[in-house]
Amino acid sequence: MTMAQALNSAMDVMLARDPNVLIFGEDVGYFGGVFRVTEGLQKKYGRNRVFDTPIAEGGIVAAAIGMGVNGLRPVVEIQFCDYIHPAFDQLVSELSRLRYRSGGQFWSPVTVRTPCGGGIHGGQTHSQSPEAVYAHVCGLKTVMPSNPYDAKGMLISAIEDDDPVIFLEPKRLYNGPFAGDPEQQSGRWDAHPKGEVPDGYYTVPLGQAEVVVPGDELTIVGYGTLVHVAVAAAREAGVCAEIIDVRSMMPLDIDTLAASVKKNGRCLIVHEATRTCGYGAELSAQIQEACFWSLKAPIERVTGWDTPYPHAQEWEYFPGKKRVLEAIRRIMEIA
Amino acid sequence: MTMAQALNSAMDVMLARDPNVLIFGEDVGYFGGVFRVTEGLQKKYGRNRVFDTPIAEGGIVAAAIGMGVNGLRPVVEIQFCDYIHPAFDQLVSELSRLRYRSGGQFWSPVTVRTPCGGGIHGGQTHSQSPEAVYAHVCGLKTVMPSNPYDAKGMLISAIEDDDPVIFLEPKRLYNGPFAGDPEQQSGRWDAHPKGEVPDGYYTVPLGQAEVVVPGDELTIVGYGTLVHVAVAAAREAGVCAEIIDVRSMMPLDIDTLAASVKKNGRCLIVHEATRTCGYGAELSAQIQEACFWSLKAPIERVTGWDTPYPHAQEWEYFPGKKRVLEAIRRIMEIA
Amino acid sequence: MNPLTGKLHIPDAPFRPGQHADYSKVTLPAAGELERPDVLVEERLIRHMPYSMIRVLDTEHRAVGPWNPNLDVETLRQGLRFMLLTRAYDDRMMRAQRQGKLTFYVKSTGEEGFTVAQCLALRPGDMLFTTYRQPAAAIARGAPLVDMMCQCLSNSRDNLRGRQVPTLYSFKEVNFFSISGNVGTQFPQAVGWAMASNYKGEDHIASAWVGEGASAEGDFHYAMTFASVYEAPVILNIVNNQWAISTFQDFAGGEHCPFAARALGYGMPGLRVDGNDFLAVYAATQWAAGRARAGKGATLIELYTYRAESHSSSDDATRYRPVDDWQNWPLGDPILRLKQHLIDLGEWTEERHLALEAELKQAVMDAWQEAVSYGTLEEGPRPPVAAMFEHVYKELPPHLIKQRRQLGVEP
Amino acid sequence: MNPLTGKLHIPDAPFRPGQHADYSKVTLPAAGELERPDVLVEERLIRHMPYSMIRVLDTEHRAVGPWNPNLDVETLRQGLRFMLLTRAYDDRMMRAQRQGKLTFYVKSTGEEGFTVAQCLALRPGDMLFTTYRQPAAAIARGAPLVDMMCQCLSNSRDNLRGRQVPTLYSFKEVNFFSISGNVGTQFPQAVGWAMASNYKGEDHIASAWVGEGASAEGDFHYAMTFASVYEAPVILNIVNNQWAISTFQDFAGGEHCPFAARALGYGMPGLRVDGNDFLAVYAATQWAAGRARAGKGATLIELYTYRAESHSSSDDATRYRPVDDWQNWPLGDPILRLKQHLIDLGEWTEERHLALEAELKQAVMDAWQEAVSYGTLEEGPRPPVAAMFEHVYKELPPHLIKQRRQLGVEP
Ligand SMILES: Cc1ncc(C[n+]2csc(CCOP(=O)(O)OP(=O)(O)O)c2C)c(N)n1
Ligand SMILES: Cc1ncc(C[n+]2csc(CCOP(=O)(O)OP(=O)(O)O)c2C)c(N)n1
Ligand SMILES: [Mg+2]
Ligand SMILES: [Mg+2]
Repeated sequence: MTMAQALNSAMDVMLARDPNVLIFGEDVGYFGGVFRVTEGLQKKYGRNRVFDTPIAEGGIVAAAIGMGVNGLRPVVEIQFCDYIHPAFDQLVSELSRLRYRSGGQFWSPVTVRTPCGGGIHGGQTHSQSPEAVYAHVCGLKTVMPSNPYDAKGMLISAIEDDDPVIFLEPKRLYNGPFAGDPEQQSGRWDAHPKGEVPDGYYTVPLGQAEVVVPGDELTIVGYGTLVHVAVAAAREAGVCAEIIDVRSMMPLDIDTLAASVKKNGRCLIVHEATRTCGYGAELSAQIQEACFWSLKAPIERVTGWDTPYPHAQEWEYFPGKKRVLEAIRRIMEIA
Repeated sequence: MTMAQALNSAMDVMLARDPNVLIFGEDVGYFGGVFRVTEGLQKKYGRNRVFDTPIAEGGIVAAAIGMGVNGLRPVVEIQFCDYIHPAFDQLVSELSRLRYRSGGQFWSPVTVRTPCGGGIHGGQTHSQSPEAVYAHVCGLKTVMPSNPYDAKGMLISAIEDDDPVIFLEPKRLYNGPFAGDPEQQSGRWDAHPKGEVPDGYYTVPLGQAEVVVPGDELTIVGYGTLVHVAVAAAREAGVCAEIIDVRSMMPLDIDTLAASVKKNGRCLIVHEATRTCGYGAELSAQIQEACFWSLKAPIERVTGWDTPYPHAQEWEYFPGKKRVLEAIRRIMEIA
Repeated sequence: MNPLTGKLHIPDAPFRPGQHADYSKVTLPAAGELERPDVLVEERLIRHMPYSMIRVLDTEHRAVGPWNPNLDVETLRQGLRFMLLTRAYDDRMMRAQRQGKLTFYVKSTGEEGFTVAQCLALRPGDMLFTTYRQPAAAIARGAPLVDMMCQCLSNSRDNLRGRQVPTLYSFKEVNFFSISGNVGTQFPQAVGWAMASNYKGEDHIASAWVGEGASAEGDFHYAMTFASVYEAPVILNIVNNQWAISTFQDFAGGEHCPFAARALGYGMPGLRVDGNDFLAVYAATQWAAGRARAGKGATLIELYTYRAESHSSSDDATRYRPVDDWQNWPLGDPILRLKQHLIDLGEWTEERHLALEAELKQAVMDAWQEAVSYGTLEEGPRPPVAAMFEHVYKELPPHLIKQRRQLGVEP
Repeated sequence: MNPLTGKLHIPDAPFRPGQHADYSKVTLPAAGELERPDVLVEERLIRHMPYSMIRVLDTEHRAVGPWNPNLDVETLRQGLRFMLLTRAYDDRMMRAQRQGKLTFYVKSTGEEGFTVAQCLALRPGDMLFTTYRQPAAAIARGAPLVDMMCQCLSNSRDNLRGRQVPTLYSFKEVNFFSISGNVGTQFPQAVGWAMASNYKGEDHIASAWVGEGASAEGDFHYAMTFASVYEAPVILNIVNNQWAISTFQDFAGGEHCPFAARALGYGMPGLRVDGNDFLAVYAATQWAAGRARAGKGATLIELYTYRAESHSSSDDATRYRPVDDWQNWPLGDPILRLKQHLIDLGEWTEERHLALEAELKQAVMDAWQEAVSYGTLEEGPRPPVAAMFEHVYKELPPHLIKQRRQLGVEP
């Protein structure tokens, strides 16, 4: 399955299992979403359960909050995460805090799915990665899968979770793995081990990082599209790097990260988002706190630049194989 | 002058100097603002220049953007920074990017003033500190003064700046310095050297940190209310700490910070905001990157917890003297 | 450029401190004048209604016209009782705030009437999304006074574990939704709640309130749009009490038309009601609820009233408006009006009124004694410190366990 | 709980692929029917207008009724020319997209008319806040075609330095405001711009457009509220082209009333106009502009039209609507209607029309040749990489200088 199909399958499974699950968002109903992730679901489950909405992200989230309070389990799509901002207040002041502020009386198990990341020539409003902002907001869980298997298992976990989840989907991976080289065609998920996805119900727990490639010279920590870039860059560098897919930004599985960095003494963090106050800053701070005495070289970050995501200079903006490779070499050179 | 008066004076000076300066926001006109920061300005400059608005933070910022494009220099107040979220999209998708996306054709020199921080028993919606979120957004400048002198000079700089500025005002400092001990009365600004504020025009540049107390055993990096807490805690610890007021989160004056940490080899970061992905993470990451070879101990962060700001447990939430003191001792104990 | 030549239109309040509270611009139809359309009426036939006003109690305190809900005396007395209890509660709590027992308080004086009337016109299964200025809703739904007080005191028995400033109540057991400190946000949430009720095939409806000031937030538009598009069974109420802190309603759009007219742009019935007229509010709410339960969707109700007191304990209204403004409010005090109506019906007397006031004052005092016995914020006992880390998530994640440990508190 | 018993009301499109495009629910008043009130009329006297429609061109292509702007022939021919040029431009650019020269494109087919009419009814000093579907505005304002194309190509001469996806133009020199990728956001910005115009004592007004779909955003409500409260000299236009990507206008509130009726809730005139009738749109815009310049504040105009093509090059409308829907649209094609009107006036011929089409096609082709000579995104030359770091701030801060150095590019 592709990642888009895996996500579709997760919703299909949950719609079938739980009558309280509803799916809605802009163009997700009849049309099946601009990335076709909800394709066929309205036809299968009816307009009562899978439907279109007004273009009002704040209204979508607010309505979902109210539905969740009234016993439903809404799964909403924000068409691009660049358009999640009108819902910011509902997400950070309301959804995230309802359980806390009501002393546990009220809560709303909303899942917010939204495509993130660049690499599709989408320019500054179809390319962003907002994970750091949401990881900063306590009460929300924020996750990002990097492959179809995780995508399905994590989405099912998110829908079943009684806490609200911001579920970020790297859109560049929907239809194939991508190692960050725009000159090369995207790969195919059906040729990738993580493209093998069971049809039925299974879960991948939230809050757990995964060691994607074991290694003992360097630890590379990333998530989403950058996991694939890191794998390709490490291979090309000929460095035996341990590559870890964070998967869940909040809560973060710091133990898996720290164990690796303690072992290897060198750490590179990669992400696509803007550098300053990006999630890499938190990763760097926590790894430094946990592994200070093991570090043989400064922890480095390779990230998007502190500029909006440009249209024409996309591949200079994107932290691709070349920049990751350079950083690996720099870190490994330190004696 | 108190900090509230210093801010008022900054606006007074700028209203007098530049007919394009306008002040508006909820209750800022006739009433002079719920913290009295705009008191008297409508009376002095007329309703055309200082006026009330609908309760619509997104509308306030949007209108300011349009005015700025049309040659004015709007200074808007968001009554509490906890209520800035409805304006999030206008701030991060619009105000911050206008110059960039229009290739420099259009820009809007809006200053957004907003009270931040806790310590006034305001509970979760009158106490937050959102600096990390805005520092993550390229195109915005984000600053926070910690005393009346800086407040006035930096606000004048912000208003004159042709880039948009998020100007965060630690509300606990409006009427007196506060060293983080709720049992003690707030201090008085007129007894504090930084409470001496010239009546007329002067500026304090944005983008520059300040060494508040020089020292050679440890560097403590903070901003806003926590600067005062750090000073008190270091004094009580009897440690010769260099205390640096960051003042400007974006752009950050990393050179001043790095020079100090390279010299001292130990670094403590303090802030009131939620820990994960707080601005302290970026400080930690950058200081580690710049000073790795000088560090004698892990960089520590003392921050608000990863919970909403509670009402009853305010002083357990607030990173007060006791917690800062403990951290200082921990860091100094490392051989 | 000379700013003085500018002609920016900036509304102003009709009166300011030192001036006479002049209500000559407030034009009101007579009680009983406006017709009462059928509950199932098509919206296009009632587009004039937002510009008029539903009034039942006339200047002689008689119930007149087609909107008279013809309530039984028990309901009227019940309403009066809840209104008086609310006023007594407010007075006690504001005094407590002045004595330093509460960090903050918001009074609802002069606005008890519509909340009580609406709660009585709704059913217990209907969910209430109130503002901070509606303790009457908790009271009318039967939330114990002691529990309300404990919330305001952030004490050991606070059902919110000390997490909210006073008056941001939450009482799930009586379908009273948790109040947010951010104004307006709950308006569209109520619509989602109502949609779920529909989805589940239940006939509970939702009722939500927003201040006229907060109606300028985007959330208002979301609520109206979603309620209209999905025909959600919800009553959306704008409490037009003329002020938003120091800001007159003209700054929210009230200068150019009534707030009830907002309904027109969504093809939704818009009712404008004398908010200090218990009977009119009851009737309008009953109409809207009946319509919602009949599957005809949402109604917008503007409750036209006046904020009698300062915005909150942190505010001093005399800085921006005359001291006698409420005294001169042409629509009076909802309590006095209902009381007089009952007296004129021969179903109430000054003596019974005084006795009831004394009884309720005593009840409030007793509740207060009990509440403070569970602690105050200043002196404790407060909720345990460990509670700070709970309910952020359903289960405590590792990083919060660690932070709790760092703070040195055990669960 | 059985979800099948639920009665959630979910609107549906009136027709879907394979079905006949049935417009029987579209009820239209005859051309010339609606009266034209004075520009200074009080809003309360024209509250019926949103429910009707301003139409001038009748079924025989004659200009009839009080809204006939009585334009001189030169203006009509000018309008026709801009419309045709826009259509030729759109066609060329979409072809370029299909050939892989552009990453993305948005056509405005069928919607050229209202934009051109409005631009001609406004003055050059009035600021335009358009959507991505209004290249006609740039064209009518005289932005060079080559510059428009270079923006879409993100090439070395792109005035936006390669920073925006195609069609998000910005032309300050002709008072055409930078278009945002986030829908709706510019609606309230236009109000602020207009307020500043007032403040400065200038008589420039602003005109802003939003799709009917995007009108559900909070920004719409902000714009309406601020425009109403401060009586800003702005024209706020909702382009109701029936679709928002795959979503029918009923999901934005169109099922229950016309979008123009939104104006009523803000005490603002609301006009509903046949958006494919050049004369009607011109007249309505002239009315609103005159009103704004006379200090009477904002007008909301609903431009009733139909999106002829897919949403964008990334979309395929045949997946969610019939192939012949536009062909059957009862209000036709704005170009054909104006053309026929001119022909009937004896001021135009089929031959001249064909000649003009050929001339404009050639002009577009020439411009295209020139534009690609400055590069394409795929093959370059593109804007310099260093440009990525510029204009984030007015001056490059130290961290961006450092990042630029890390990327290995020199300024
Ligand atoms: C989003 C948001 N913005 C601003 C505030 C600050 N604030 C609290 S109450 C209030 C006034 C509200 O007025 P209104 O809606 O008319 O309600 P009323 O107080 O009159 O009952 C304001 C501005 C807030 N709580 N939330
Ligand atoms: C805030 C935001 N949400 C969603 C989108 C994605 N989007 C782009 S265009 C569009 C449809 C807009 O429809 P409408 O407003 O009717 O304009 P039209 O395309 O018909 O001209 C959507 C949903 C966006 N660009 N911005
Ligand atoms: Mg009010
Ligand atoms: Mg549309």
